[in-house]
Amino acid sequence: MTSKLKSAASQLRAVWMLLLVGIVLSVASPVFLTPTNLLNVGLATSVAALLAAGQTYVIILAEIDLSVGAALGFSSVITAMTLRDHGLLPALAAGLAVGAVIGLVNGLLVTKTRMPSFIATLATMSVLAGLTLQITAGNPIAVTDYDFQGIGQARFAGIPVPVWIMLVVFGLFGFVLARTRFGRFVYATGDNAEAARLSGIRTHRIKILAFVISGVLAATAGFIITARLSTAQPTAGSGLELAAIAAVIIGGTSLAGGRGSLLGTLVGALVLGVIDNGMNLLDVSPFLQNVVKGLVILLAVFLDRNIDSLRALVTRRDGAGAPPAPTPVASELAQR
Amino acid sequence: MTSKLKSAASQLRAVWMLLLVGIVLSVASPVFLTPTNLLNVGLATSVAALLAAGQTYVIILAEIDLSVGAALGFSSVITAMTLRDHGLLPALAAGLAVGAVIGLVNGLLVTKTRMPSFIATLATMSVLAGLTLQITAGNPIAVTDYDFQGIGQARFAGIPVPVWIMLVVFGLFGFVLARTRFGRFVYATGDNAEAARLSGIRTHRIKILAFVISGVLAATAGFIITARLSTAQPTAGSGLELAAIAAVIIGGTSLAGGRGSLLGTLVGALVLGVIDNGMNLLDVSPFLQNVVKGLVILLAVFLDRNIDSLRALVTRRDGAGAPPAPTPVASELAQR
Amino acid sequence: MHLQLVDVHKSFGDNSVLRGVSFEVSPGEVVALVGENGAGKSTLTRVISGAHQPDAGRLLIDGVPAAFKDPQSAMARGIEVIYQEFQQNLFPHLTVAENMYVLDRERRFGNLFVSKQRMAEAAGTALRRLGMEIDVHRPVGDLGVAERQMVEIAKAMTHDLSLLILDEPTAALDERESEQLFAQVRGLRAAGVSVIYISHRLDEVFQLADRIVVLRDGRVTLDAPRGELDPDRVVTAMVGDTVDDFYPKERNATNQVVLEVRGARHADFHDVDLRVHAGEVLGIGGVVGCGRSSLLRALFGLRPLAGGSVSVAGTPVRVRDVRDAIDSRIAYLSPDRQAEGLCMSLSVEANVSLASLRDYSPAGNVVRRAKERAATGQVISDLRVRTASPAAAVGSLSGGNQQKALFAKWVMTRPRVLLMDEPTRGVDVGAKTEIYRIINKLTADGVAVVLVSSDLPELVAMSDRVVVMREGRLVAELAGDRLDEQSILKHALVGAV
Amino acid sequence: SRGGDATTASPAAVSGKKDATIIMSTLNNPFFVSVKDGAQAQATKSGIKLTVQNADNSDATFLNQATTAISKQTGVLILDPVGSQSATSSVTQANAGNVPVMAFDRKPTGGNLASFVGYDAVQAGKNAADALAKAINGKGKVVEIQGILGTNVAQDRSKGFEQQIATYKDITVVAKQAANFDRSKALDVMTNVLQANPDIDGVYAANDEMAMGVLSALKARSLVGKVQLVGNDGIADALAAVESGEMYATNAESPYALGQKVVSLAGDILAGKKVQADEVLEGKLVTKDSVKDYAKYLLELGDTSGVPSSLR
Ligand SMILES: Nc1ncnc2c1ncn2[C@@H]1O[C@H](COP(=O)(O)OP(=O)(O)OP(=O)(O)O)[C@@H](O)[C@H]1O
Ligand SMILES: Nc1ncnc2c1ncn2[C@@H]1O[C@H](COP(=O)(O)OP(=O)(O)OP(=O)(O)O)[C@@H](O)[C@H]1O
Ligand SMILES: [Mg+2]
Ligand SMILES: [Mg+2]
Repeated sequence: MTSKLKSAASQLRAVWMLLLVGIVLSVASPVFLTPTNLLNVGLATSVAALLAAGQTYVIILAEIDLSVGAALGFSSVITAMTLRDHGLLPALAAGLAVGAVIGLVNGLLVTKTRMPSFIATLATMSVLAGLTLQITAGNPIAVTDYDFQGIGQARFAGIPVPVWIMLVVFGLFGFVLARTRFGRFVYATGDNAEAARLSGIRTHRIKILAFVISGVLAATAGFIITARLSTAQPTAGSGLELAAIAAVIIGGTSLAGGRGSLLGTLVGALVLGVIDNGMNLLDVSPFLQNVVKGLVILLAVFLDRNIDSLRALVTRRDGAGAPPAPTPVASELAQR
Repeated sequence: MTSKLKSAASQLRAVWMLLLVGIVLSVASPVFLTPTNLLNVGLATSVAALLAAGQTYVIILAEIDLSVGAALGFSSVITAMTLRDHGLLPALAAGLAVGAVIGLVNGLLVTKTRMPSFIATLATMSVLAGLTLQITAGNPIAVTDYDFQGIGQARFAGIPVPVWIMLVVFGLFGFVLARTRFGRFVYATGDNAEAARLSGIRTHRIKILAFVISGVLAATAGFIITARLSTAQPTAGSGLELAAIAAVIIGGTSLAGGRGSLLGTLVGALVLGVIDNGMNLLDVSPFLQNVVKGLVILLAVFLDRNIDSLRALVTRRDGAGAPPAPTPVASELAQR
Repeated sequence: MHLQLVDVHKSFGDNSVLRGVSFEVSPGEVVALVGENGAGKSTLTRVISGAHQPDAGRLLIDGVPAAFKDPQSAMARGIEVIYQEFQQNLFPHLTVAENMYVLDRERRFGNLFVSKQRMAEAAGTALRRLGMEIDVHRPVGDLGVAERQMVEIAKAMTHDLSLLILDEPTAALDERESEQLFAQVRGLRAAGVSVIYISHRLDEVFQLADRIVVLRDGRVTLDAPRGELDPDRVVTAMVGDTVDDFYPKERNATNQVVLEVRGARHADFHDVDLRVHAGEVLGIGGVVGCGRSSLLRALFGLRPLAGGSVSVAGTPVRVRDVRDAIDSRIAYLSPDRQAEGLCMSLSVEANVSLASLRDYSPAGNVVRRAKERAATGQVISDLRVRTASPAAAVGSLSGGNQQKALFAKWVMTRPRVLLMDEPTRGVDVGAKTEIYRIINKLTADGVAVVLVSSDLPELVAMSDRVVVMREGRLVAELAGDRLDEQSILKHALVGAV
Repeated sequence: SRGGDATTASPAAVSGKKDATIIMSTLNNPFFVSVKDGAQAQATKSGIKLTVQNADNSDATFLNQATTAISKQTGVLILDPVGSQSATSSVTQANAGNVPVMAFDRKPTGGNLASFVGYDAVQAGKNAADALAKAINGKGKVVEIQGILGTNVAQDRSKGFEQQIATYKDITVVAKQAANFDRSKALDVMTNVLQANPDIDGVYAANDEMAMGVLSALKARSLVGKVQLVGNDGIADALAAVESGEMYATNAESPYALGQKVVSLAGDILAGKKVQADEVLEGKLVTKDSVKDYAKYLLELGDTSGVPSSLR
């Protein structure tokens, strides 16, 4: 029971981080709390959040996927070309298929050739970025299909479609992670791949699937960005990989694997989105925005870790200036 | 004895990778093997190589330093401003001091606040990039000091000064890593931080020092880039962090920590530099350069791992189609 | 060194682990510290070594209060610890020599620059003193468990010692190696070094200790010279009750062959034929490196057989990987629970159900949590895994309880064949007895058990039959009257001594 | 074209707003920094409260910032699009949100603009090609150094340059490499290109930042003066190089003037005045002969930092 409460508290804690930033902003700017602005934040966050959702699976598995931004760019361009030539459904299918194949390649590289995922996905990122430029000759591809534009620009029940997509993806994949056998295997493999293998888990398959999920969600994010801009930009996704990883880690998922949640990632992505939004609202000097953003991230993550040890201090009654003593395993992991 | 041979072989293997790329290029382009061109490669590689040298220490410690590029930019600008106002020696001192302080801050964040280094250094990267733009208002700072320009443009015994700096740094820090107590502590802490702590190693101090080394070498790389261009560019280092990390990993250092060498990193940096050089020499379509680069990295790292398991197959006499069976611990780490 | 502990307290959260521990160790004295899993022995060790800070209480060294804020400070006073877990002592990617002299406090191999040559020579010499021949240039991660343990011991001995704490040093050692270790400990005692020796093997404790201190639920329940004690009293102090039967062996063997192995071949063993019957426990005896662990791993599909055949309950099976093994209802208890057994940051419950999760997630892959909780809860209480909650991280359990959790994982798969490699390593007497009862229950249900254990009394008592392996071959089969420790040793060592 | 009608009575005029938001495609480049400086200088002069945002070359960030500005109901939204096509959504959103919107530098392909001011990037590439051809007397080997591939400016300047240089049949482009508008990247790329092609006669760099990197590479091989260099933008370093004869020409597109112009138009819109809808600016080809005049022009504008000290 206590651990249940604890884990609920630790998820709530991530939400608190968001609330804190939110409260500061709603005091500072009258616009912040307006429904349109909040929907804007949701809209602006949706792309990075989708990338971060897939990345969460990969990171819980103690791997990393640097290719998500480039995968987004590549699949966007393929989607837009297919849309131009063959219509809506083939375009969606092509985009998702491209995302899945990219994920499959990443997964195979990481599992079958034992390449570290950092370098394997860095290489696929480079290849994809180049291919995108090659097939487009560097030019954006216009999207005029009205239905497709709706993915980015329409509203449903007053809420922009990208926000719906984000909510559905997080609901679905959050459920898969928390409640299914596959999700459990993801945690186990990420925590200790060897123990997982000895328990009969096909760890390679799990990893490949996670990379595929990451690729497919990158393609989905690509739909949103393309539909919002009514154009597929060859360079659309560049740099988004770091934002996605940052969202995952701010959301409490450990790069060492075995721990994390999609709710945390959503909050992490929203924290980043809210910071961006707030700085725009408050007219922070563009040069200083990076400074502020960096400091807020530091503060948020610092408080996150600190509240943890404060809570530990209180409940564990360690007292007497003793440092909180996590189990050896936990402390070893925490250092990563 | 066998293990000694083994480790020599594995270092040689990295060199083979370089030779392979080199041989292909010298067949493809008559210019490639000319001394001037090779010196150009050295010159072009020197900046990324210095960043990668410091990064090697950090990565062997199972941490990561994403702030090196931004640290380079920030320290360059400080160096150029000090140079303009106070002359050469103060400028060099200021640059190195800034690098050291950045490293110290990163180190303290990672050790004392237990923040994951990925997120801590991502945040400092953001802060530094913003600060650099803020203090320069986005404008480059010209450098007219002749002696300072020499750091980037002069030659000594026919070899460009940046190449000398690179060689000295790799010699010195390679020796420190391989032969001193501090170096052994770096490996031990990266391999198993908890055991290192219990063995009496002050692991926090080791980590902080490694980040300081990384910061100081970033500042040194900043001298070179500033001197070569006769200008401090606010955005000089952006994106270099990924190149540096790629060099380290291609050079065989494991992101899981505990393993790696500076020789490997030098080779990794040179492999990347040679690829860039070769593509320019051969006038590969700029659209395709990223594709080629990604594929060469994949191939190089794939061969690297593959030769490894082939060798393992031979020496362990596993036979009968059995997969090579590393020890559980090693295989678990290898997956990271 | 004269060490006094006065009323030491230590809690982790709500868990009061040490509740006022007081005892002392005189110079040149070997004090054995015994107690159930989770009694607080390792915690006490870490308090003495400066790895943990006590919440209350004092440490006195030669009558002077000492408080170690970190392990360095304790080491500076000549206190050296061999921690229970490999993870806390060694660096898998560093060589044996580097592991042994990682700190080199005396700076014997150079102040700043290190002479690897001299370091390797010194390491080789130190290991030979312990009767070990290990290539000191090999990474420690490549070594077997026993070799690692010897490196840890050698590492501790490289320093000038005044107090040595050994936390279950023999859990991974066989008789011969244990004897080497005891000789070393006696040597240290003669040189005036104090020793705290933690073990679950009472026979060792009575062989070695001058005094025995029993810890129970964080308190000292017995502290007396060895001469005044007998095993029964110690056990009573440990578990609060008398244990009338250490080895509650039940004979459930039938005639029905469940596991049959013919002509199994592999790099580490040759021509192995085995038949294990329903309800039978087949023990495998042998010394370190004889190939018995490799045999179990091969049967479980971890390193597939190079030749030979296996059948389960009369059906031939091809075990190419772990999944094949599990599908054939073969279970395997790894001797290395850290690396191969448990997912330390996952909950006890998730670990216990991991290999049988299929049974609790039929349609749509969704895990039926209530069903899972009920089943795991049952096994957790059957095996008396002591945990604050089934949702607690398994890494927070004491070593023995982790072992029981690992056992529980395989019980949950309802195996036909259970392969066990050192199943009671690091497990206290009470829990051992519980594990033996579980084995009884499984055999009563017709499970065929293969038991590999370096604990000879256990092997003899719990097996219906023992085969002995030497250099990768089966050299003897012992049962009934011929089954005793001496016979096993004789067959295991012939030609090797 | 779209946005053809001049705004007559803008909503801002009714509400009497005096603020505007400018969204810059990037500030990682002195050219855009100078646009910003000019815009801010003009805003101070006209009493407009100007908010500056930096989209960091990301289309999505650009759109997000535009959306935020629109929901804040800024007086005028001034766009410096990251991409012509991708900026269209921002324009249409502003149209729907009744916020007057104008753009500069790159023209959004759709939506109703109150005004557009910009340099013609294709023309810039053509001008540079003509200048380079003139510098090498219509024959020889040249190298093209491109910007960030996939961005409009890089694409268009490259297009213009290649179209125009193709009309000189004695000129061959022996290498075409990208250096991402970045000075140090251009240094390394040019060094390598010179290795393979030591006998070239001219280089076109798609912006002056890269031209400066190219110049460093030429200096290292003592090729300054032998190899003619043409750049684009007219940044201070390039003007100094043109003055000293190290560089043949730059197609100057005063960013400071652009920034001023844009904000003064925004002021007109806020005041409800009629503004010209579409203004394509011509770059000025600055060579050694015209560099002093150009410097004088910049100083008159108030752009002191855009002029090298040697020309002040
Ligand atoms: N770092 C820690 N954080 C939380 N609880 C801990 C920690 N270390 C130990 N414990 C708890 O303290 C209790 C005592 O553990 P300890 O390891 O000292 O037992 P032990 O006597 O050594 O047992 P064993 O014989 O199994 O090794 C256990 O309940 C364990 O779960
Ligand atoms: N992963 C491995 N890599 C290399 N050699 C190994 C590995 N595992 C086992 N060996 C070697 O194979 C041989 C058989 O070892 P095995 O573990 O089967 O013996 P064992 O009698 O069970 O020993 P122990 O009691 O230490 O478990 C030994 O020489 C051992 O060193
Ligand atoms: Mg213990
Ligand atoms: Mg064994």
